[in-house]
Amino acid sequence: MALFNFHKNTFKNGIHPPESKDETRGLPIRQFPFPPVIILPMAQHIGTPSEIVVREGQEVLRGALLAKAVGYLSVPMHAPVSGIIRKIGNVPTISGKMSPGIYLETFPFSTQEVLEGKPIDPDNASAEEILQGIQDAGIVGLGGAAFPTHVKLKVPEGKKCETLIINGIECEPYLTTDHRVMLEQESDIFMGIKYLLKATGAEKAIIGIEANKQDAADHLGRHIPENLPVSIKVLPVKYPQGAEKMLVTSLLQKEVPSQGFPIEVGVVVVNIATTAEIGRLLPHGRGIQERVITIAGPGVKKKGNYRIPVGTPLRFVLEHVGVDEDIKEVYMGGPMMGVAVSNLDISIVKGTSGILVFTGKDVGASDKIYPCIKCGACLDACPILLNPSKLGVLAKFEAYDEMARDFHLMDCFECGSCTYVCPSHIPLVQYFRLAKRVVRKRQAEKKEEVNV
Amino acid sequence: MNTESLGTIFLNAALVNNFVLAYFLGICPFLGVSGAVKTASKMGMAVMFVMVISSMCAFGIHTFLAAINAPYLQLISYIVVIASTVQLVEMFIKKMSPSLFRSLGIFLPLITTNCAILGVALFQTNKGYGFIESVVYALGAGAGFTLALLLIAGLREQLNFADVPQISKGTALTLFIAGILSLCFMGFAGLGAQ
Amino acid sequence: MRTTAHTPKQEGTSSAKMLRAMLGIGILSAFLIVSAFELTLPRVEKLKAEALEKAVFNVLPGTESTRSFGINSQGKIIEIAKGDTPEYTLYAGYDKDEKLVGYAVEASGQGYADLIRILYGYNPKEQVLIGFQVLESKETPGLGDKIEKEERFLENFKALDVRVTSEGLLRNKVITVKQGEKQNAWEIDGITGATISSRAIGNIIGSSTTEVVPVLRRHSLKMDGAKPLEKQAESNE
Amino acid sequence: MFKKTLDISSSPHIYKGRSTDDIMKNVVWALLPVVGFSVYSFGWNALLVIATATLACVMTEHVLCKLSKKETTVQDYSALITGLLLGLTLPPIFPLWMAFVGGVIGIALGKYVFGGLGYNVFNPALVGRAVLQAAFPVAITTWHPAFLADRFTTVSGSVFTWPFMQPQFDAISGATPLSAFKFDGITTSTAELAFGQISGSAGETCAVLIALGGLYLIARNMMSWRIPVAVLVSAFLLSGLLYLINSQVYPSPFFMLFSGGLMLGAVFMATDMVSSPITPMGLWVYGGIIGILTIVIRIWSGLPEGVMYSILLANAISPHIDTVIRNRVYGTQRKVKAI
Amino acid sequence: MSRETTSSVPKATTTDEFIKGLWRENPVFVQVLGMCPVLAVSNTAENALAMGLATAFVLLMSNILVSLLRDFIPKQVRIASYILIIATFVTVTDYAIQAISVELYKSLGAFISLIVVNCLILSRAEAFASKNTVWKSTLDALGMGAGFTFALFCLGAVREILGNGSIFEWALFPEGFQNWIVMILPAGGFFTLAGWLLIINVIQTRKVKS
Amino acid sequence: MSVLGAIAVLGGLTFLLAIILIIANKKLYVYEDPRIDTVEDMLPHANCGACGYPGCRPFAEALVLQKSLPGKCSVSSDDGRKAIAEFLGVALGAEEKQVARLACAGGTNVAINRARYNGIQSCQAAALISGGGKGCFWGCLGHGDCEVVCDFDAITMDEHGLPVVDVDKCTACGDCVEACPKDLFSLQPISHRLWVACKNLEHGNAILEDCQVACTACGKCAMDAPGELIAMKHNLPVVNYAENHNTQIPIQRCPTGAIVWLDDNGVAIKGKESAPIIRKGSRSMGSS
Repeated sequence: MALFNFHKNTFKNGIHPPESKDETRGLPIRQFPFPPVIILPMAQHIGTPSEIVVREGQEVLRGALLAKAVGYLSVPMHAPVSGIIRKIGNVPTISGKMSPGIYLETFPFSTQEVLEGKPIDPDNASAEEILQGIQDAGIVGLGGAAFPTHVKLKVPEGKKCETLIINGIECEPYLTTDHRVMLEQESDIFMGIKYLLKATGAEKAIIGIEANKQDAADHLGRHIPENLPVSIKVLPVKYPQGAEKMLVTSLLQKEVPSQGFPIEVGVVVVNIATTAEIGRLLPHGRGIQERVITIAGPGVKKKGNYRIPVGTPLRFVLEHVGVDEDIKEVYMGGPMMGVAVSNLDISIVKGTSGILVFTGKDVGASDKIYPCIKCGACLDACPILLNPSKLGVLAKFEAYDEMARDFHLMDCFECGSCTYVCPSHIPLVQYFRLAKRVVRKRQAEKKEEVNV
Repeated sequence: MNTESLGTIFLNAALVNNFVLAYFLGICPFLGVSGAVKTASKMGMAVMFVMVISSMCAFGIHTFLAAINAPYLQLISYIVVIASTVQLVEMFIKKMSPSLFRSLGIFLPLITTNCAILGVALFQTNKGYGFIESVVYALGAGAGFTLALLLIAGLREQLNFADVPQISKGTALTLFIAGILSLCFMGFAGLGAQ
Repeated sequence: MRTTAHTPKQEGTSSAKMLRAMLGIGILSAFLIVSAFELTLPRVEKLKAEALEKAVFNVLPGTESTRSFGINSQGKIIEIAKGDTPEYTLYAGYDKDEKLVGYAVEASGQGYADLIRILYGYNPKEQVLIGFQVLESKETPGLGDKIEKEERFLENFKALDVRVTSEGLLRNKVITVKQGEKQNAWEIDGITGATISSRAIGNIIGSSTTEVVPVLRRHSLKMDGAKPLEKQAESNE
Repeated sequence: MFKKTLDISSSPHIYKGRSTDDIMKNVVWALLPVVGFSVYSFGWNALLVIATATLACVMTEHVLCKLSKKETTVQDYSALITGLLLGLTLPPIFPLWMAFVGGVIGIALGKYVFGGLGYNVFNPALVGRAVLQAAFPVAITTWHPAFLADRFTTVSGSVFTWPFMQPQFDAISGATPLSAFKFDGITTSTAELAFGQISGSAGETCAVLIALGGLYLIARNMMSWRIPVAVLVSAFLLSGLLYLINSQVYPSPFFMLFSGGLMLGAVFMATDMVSSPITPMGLWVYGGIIGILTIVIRIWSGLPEGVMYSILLANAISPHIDTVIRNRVYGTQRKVKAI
Repeated sequence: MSRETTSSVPKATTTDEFIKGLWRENPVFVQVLGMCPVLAVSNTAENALAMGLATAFVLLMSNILVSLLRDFIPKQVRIASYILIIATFVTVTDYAIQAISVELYKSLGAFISLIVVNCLILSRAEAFASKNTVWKSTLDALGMGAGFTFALFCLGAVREILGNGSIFEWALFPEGFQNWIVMILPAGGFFTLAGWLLIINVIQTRKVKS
Repeated sequence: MSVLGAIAVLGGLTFLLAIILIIANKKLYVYEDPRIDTVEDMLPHANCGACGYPGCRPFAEALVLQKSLPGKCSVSSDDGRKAIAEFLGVALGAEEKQVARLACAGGTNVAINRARYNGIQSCQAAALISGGGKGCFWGCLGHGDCEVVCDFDAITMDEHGLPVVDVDKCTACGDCVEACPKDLFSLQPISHRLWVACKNLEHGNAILEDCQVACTACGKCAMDAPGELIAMKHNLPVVNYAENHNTQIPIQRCPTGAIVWLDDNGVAIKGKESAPIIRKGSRSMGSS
């Protein structure tokens, strides 16, 4: 509850979790060793899984196409290492389901040169060519959502993109990948912005950065190329400012319509790491093979920001950085929205922005859950201005339809602010996730019925 | 002899001597229809409407019966008039809006046996109200009935999502709430006395 | 309970049959009701009269017989015929020598919970109220209903001053004061804890006496004995 | 190295680390000065009454949990708060057995039948008090003067009345400022009111301490500041308006604000989170209803004090407030939702 | 009000018709019918008993008459006819009570007249008497009436004992007993009935368990 | 005199009332098939939706309009369905009684948990967190959503955290099918006795690490089965019930006991060669 919240340069509500970024923010990005075996699930992004185009026993070079996109809402997959396809079969994913995937054995003594493809010229390529190039590079949102970027950049007919927002907020505690990328890959970023401006037709780009990364903002500010309509805006620190809708509000004081996309207010938001990756890959026509990941958390010995090949098994990563004896929970992503890992055999995917290891004493031993006392803390935290208290009570009694109908359940994007502040320790986000799943299922069924 | 102002009559019927919470009139629909705010408000409106109409009729009947000196026919003529009014309203609603009819369901005929409506007719006679006073009294009683119904319905709707112990589920809980509300309404006692 | 309209029309239930059934029942009802009424009437009237007399005897000690009167809107005392609704209803009480003991006057007003109906006894000779009884009240049991039970409160009405001035108006309006602060004979000593109710009594008596007592006082001298009202000559005090 | 089974749980994985019993504990802290002043001004009488009410609440909570074969919920402090609040709203020479009955009823009727903490639609302490008010109207309106010389040496006889027996009250009894005003037109000075030089319920006399307790909770962000502000402002405005219209008949707004249980009610009773609405706007409306109803009851109804009834009524209205007044969800148009 | 079960229960014995109203289908505690007088006139045991008996009388008479006339009344006008019949007997009862005692009449007040809208009576007429023989209807009315009276008495007794310290105006407690005035107030009526329902719920859950 | 007056007044009143009723009866009459009420009364009022209609009344309406057949109601008893069919004079449209069957046998005594799940005790909720932590990705999570959702008390969780269906109580309403996040329940005609109690799609013995009774896709059952009775699809045996499936031969050589024969009470009989279960007693399903 902010007494003097004038909503200037920020959005309503939100929370201030401890940032916990000090240990890794100063560590430069380091290349991670190649694992002996890469396990590459095909369902790494939102949309249709890629279709494998290689066969078992085939030798591939780093950067070679392993799987092609199936339809528009899909991206291809490239070999993260040079090696031999050992097996094609089911591989475990973080969602707890099996996905078709590839086991790729790394050539131990390969130089791991990256295969080059058809470069895209930033000055002369058309918007369509750039979009195609982005899809061909297999780029998805690297902030965590893993939504195919070319789909997001495609401005629907009748709409116009006025502003391109580059999301350098990184509001999740612990994570410092974007921070490091901004400090180390400024030219890639500006190159990426150049592509993106062209692809979206936007007139200007704004890079939004939170005040705790002032050095990155300064660094980028010093390197803005001439003739590139980019400005940098430093925003007060608040979670979840990194969410698209929140960022749009913070920067432009516009609200994205409920269940709509930023393009409806003339904005496209792209993550800064994604931008850098576009700027890094497209001039060479390469596909995505690796990504920057923060490995942190109280249970990790060698914390840092690493460039890790996609498909590296989690077990290999943890063995390499060393973890505490008392390891208890491992998350992929940040502590607010990241997913707990049940199985160390899963591997790094394109959307993985961080790996956090918590030990027994760090995990808040799941406190006793009290009934909701309607204290309203969640209302003061919810950036979407929902009523998580009421939603939580309804979810407990499985009134899912009512939640969606009367209480805007589907607008919740599971940022976790409500659960973070809840003094009764009610697992609100989990309830909402469950409710959303059920509601989606029911809606799909209804649609089916109508179609039949 | 009667010096009550119209405002006092209204407040008295609606708050101080609320028909449901102080006179226990109309408890059956009160228990039955107070589960959801939507139906409760509809029911409240229906009752208020019938109350005003039957109050007017009752005034006429009373005057007529006093003229022919047959007080013993009072009760039976009141109930006949109320019953026919309700029957008409019911058929009318059924014809005009079947969905409304379904949502009020079996409780529409229950208005016939709603003591609150007969209560208004009887009490206004006992108190010797004139025509305007009777109508105001009926309006107040109806408003009070609706108010009580709405309050309970709101609370019950909220309690649908509560860990109510098995033993106090159902009518008992509604009665407990009604009791507490009845205590609350005691706060209005004496309103307009000075 | 399903309504009648649910059932589809059956053969033979013509409108005539419906009409016949309703009328039949109506006539039957009329018979039953009227006979019940006629049968109970004498006893009901007797009981009512007894109850009334009891109340009148209570507020007018020493009364043996009563007659009821009313005061109409012109301020005239009239005898009540059946169905009349006078402004004020009152009963004259006579002792065994047929001498007027006083008048019992009905009054009512808003109390704490609902209307309070009371009866008070007026002695025109002494120009005091000599009795008081609550006929009907819904005051809070244990608190407001002290006005009916508390001895100390009822003591007020043994001799409450309602003297009339020479202009024929009440000299001092009756009023309730705080418990223990009664100073004048026309004040009612209130009840702590039942302040509202005891004040309501004061108000009811106050407004009723202001209207009624002067009228009664004017007529009292002429109304000795059981002579019919009409035969009394009008005279000034 | 990885022999251990991992734990999995839903995001978020970090928490603010404040729990419900923290909040409750702090409410107790904030209440303690009020309790202390109550004992200071009314002596052992007040201490005994407050302790009995508290004991009754805690015991009832425990016993009911055991009876329904649930884990006891005594340690969440909510029953303790109910008990303290109930004790503070009773007259200081209230018979102990009645205070005990009030505590039992408050918890059983005000809380347990609705499903316990989090589901009570009314403030349990006030439910207990409302039943006591209706059951024992004489005892609960017999007040006692503050700062009697013998308050720490003797205990009023009425306090130790045998259970189920009528209390015999001492000769000395005081009128509260409100009843003094209502029935006798005597006003009390604001300074006396603010610093508790008056008779009244055990805990309602010192407005300043109550306000301080409230400020503490507000500063720690454990209470909505909107409710007390709304209650006090609306009560002040309405009574001020009336005072402006006719200062002979209506008392000054300051008198209204500091007398009776308005301060205690506004700060500690109306702010009961469970039975109040949840949206900021709803809280304003809720507080406004309480303030206005209180003044209406005080001035126009037969009772000198109406805070308790106003809060209970507002409790009953609060589901409707929550239905009608909602936050405008991000990215949607504000629309008025009809019931 | 409630979907009637009696008609679908196959062949109840005569005692069954009578007994069921007392407990298994008790109109107050189980069917929750006719609440208004139950709450309003149960402030003393005496009033409760008188009200219960008056209601039972009307119930009996109307059940008999409805059962007698059941073939004569067309379906379309049956509710109206039942109400007429009930109203008649209520008026009769009203005068009868006036003739018995003015005091009693005063304390029962308008609720005698309001028997006419007691859902119990109409629902018995509609659900039972209109479908069954006179003998069965009589038994049913007697059982239901007894159950109703019993329930009213249960409430009235509790309320009078606690609220007035007496039963049938006969003091139960020594001098100085503190009356729980709330019990004779409207709120007490709600609480007492709710309390009884609670007790019955507890008994029934126990029964189900064992 | 007063009698006559009363009769006149009351007669007039009742006359008026009767006229109103008669007119209303004629003018405002809304026809509603009375059979709907009757049929609704005959239905079980479970409102379970197994018939494909939102509740019993809509189903009753559909029955009266002959849009559906009484046999669609799986909750009614046989007699009840027959009675309705007779009342409406329509065909019964009966189908064979179906029951819910669970395609998993991995209780806590045979299957391991990879991770301990903390959170809402519900399979659906747990499944959203990395699949719920069960070793086998396809296996039953054991939090009993199906038990909770079953309106007929037909499902109880056994000591090893597996739901057991009471064949007699099961009405095939399909609620458990909906509730299971792993899609382990399906409705099967009660005569289908040959049953594959596993949904693991992996080939080979690796799965035995996670669950001792998993199907390893060895294909022995398919080989032994007469004719085309069993075919291997996606590493699982699929029974073709159109064939003569009244044989216990296919289960005999199953090494893990993943394919079973269900007796009248739904108790699984394993083949002779199925490995005995080594892990006795139950393991922790995680904190609760």
